[in-house]
Amino acid sequence: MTSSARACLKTRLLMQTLEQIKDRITASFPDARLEIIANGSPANQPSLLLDHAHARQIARFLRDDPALRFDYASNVTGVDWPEKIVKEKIKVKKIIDGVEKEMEEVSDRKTSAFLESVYHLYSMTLGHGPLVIRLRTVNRGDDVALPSLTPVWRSCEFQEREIFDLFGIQFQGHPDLRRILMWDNFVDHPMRKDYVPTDSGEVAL
Amino acid sequence: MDPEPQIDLSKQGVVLTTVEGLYNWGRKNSVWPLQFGLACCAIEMIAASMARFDMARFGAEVFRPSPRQADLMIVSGTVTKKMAPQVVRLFNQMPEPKYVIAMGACAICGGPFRDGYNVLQGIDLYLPVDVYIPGCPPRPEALLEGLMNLQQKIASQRLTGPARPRHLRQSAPGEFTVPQFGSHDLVGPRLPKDQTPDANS
Amino acid sequence: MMAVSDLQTSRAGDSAGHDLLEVSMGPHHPSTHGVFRMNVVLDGETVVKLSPVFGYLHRNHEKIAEKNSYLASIPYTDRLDYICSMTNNWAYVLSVEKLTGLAVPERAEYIRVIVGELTRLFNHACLAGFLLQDMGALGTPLMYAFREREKILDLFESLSGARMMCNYMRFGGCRCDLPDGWLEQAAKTVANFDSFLDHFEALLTGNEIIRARSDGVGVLPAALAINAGVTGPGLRASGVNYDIRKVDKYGIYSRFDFRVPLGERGDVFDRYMVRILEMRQSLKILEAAMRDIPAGAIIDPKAKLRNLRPKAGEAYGRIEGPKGELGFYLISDGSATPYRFRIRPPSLINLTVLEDMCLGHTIADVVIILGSIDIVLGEVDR
Amino acid sequence: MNFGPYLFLVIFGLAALVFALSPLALAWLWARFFSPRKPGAVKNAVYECGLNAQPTGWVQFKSEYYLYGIIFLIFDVETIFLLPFAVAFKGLSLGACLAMLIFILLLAEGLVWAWIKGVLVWK
Repeated sequence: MTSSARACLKTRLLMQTLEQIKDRITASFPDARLEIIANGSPANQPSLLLDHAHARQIARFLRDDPALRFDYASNVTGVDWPEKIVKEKIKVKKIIDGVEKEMEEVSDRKTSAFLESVYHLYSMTLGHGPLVIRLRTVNRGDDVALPSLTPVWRSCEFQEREIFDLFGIQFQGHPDLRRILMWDNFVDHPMRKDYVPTDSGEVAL
Repeated sequence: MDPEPQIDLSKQGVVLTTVEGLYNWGRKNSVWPLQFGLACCAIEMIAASMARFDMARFGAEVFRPSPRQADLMIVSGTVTKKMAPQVVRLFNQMPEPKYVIAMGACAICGGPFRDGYNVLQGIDLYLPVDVYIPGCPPRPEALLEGLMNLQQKIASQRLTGPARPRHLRQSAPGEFTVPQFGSHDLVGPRLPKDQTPDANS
Repeated sequence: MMAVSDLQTSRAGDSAGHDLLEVSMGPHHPSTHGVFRMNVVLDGETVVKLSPVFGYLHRNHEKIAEKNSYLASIPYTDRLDYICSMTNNWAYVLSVEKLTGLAVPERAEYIRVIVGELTRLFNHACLAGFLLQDMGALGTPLMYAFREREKILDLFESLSGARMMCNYMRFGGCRCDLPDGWLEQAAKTVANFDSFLDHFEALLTGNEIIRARSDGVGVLPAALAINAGVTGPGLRASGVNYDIRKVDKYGIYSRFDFRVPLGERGDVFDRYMVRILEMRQSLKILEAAMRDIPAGAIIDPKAKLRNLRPKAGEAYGRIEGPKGELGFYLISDGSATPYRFRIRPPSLINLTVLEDMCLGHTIADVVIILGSIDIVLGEVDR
Repeated sequence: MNFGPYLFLVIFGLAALVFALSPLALAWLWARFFSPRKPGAVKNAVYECGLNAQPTGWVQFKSEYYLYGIIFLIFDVETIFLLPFAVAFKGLSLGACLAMLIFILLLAEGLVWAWIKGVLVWK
């Protein structure tokens, strides 16, 4: 029973509670659209996708609810999901000569392109975590706004500024949204997958 | 001056030297580096100045925080594009004669972070470098050896004649252009390739 | 006191009969522990506004890691917090093991605890040395701290081949076994580290200049510390009992009994004292770990290193690094290179509260408060 | 030709002058022949941690600093006067001691007044 197995056990306790947490949230925010996103790796850290309208109230609820007390936003990450053509086998039910059979069909599907910010929440008072919540923008082009969670957890201040600097997500309600790493009149967002660095005129070795 | 009589005489306590020899001997044994650490190589530079590797044996343990009192800039660590204007401005604000040691792979050519979008691929794009010390980070002994190379270079500099160093030639530029921040990358002329720090040494 | 928000630039309104001076403790400054910059607005000598500026050492770890294989990123983690390379390796390797579900043999776990705690020892010793250098004790404490650091670096060099950039841990264990005689040498170093600590404390802790300069300076209340995500000794100095070795019980830390020192006031002296006490607890862990380290394999034989292709998914692994919670968030899409490689930098997030701690203090205290937070720019700017 | 007791003073003065000025003259000659002057805009700019210095130096300072400095100067000068008094202390008459006492007390009273006025605290 080595470390990673034990870690999975501990997070598994949270696993069941993720449904409970989701139900708890929908209990107090009935019209919030929540979605549990599975996580393929054995790390057993599924995440909860929030919608923009209720994001900040749900975040404040997660922090202040006595049973949850997620008072520590440990890590805020920006992720760029550009458009991809995905070849998928879809199980299609077809009626073939009277018998309903499941057929596998390969079709390529364009995934929707969006930018995402992922929050890993822990509770210092109750000691459990991580609860992973995700916020997704509408698209990667003109509408890249997300509600900022810095008013709820101040630890997101610099990390959200870094996501704005490197990915270009506009965090609404952030007290001081400026570039943090690149110089001020830099215009690109270098961590996006489709960023082409300027060729520095240097002969490649 | 052929060295044999010099050595015999110095055995009897008589020192024969030239003005140039005296001038360079004084300068090479009191090289004051600028307190200027960028990244991991700076920790190795501090370790070199501590008790175990003891840079004081070479007279170079006095790290001057202000560029006005320093003669050597050890560029120890990755020079990013956001830091490059400051590095060049600091070098310009140092009084002549001044030297640059590019310590570590990052200062030489960008090192492991060469294809980073914010990393300058070597400080010799903007500054004339006198000694390159490879390594990531170079061991303190390697830094000391680089310092000895610099001392040999200082000792061999001539005061007069066409081969005298940059700071003694009125024609050589006294200042290096500071790069500016563009909207995509650094803008501004770079050091012309043919301008090696010192034509002769 | 003037409200900070209605402050303009340097020629601000001189309501108190004099101007405010805006000075930048810029990228090149002896007290900023590297290329970190603070724009400080001063009312006479008192700090009225302080805004940190980052990015002067942004070396794009995360962009380069997206082009590297999982194995090739290990040497890059050495250069994140370039003082504690072993604990950076451990954090990255732990999160890859979470991503792939790899198990780690017993001996490797013990070796990881030993080198991790050795790293914590000389990181805290160097921090005390640099903090005293900021207070004006030029050289002496730093010389002591670096002398001890050199002894531990010799151990790391004989173990991994390199002094600072060890590149020692692999997914599922460690790269090579302990050379013979290494454990005895390490036990000797740990044994006289205790007497070094007594000398160090005799020189520093009771010194009234240090008490005068650090008592009640840069107080960080516990609630603000939690909300601002401060972790590590800075958080425990404010009295919050949160040590990831106890919370997550990663590795085999649950087998060692060590106490977590807590401060009361959360000022500069508490942050210094918590680190000294943590060093003593690390010595206890080291003695226990070196006593009952088992023999056996040091790497999981079926751990694929070169062409590691974890299943599509994500994992966030974290450890209690000397500077705070160091975490790696990896998203893999099944290919040999990570889709997203995120590093949770404890130094950067601990700096969120730098302005709150410095308001109202003089500029000489700003230097000490920054020194007590213990930042390394390689990790702040990544 | 007897120049009386002051000749050695003149020689001593001249030697001191030469001793002081000769390195300066040497340095000036060296600079003129060997190392040419190359002033530059960036080289002569104000050093501000590597950044472009905005000229904010001319700022009205707090007046308390000025008063603090003046008070220090007064007591610094006072110690100069006390020096001969302390050296010749044994051979002095009562009147001289009284006069010196008045001098010291006057200054002490000034310090007490400044202390009460709160000039020494500038927080």
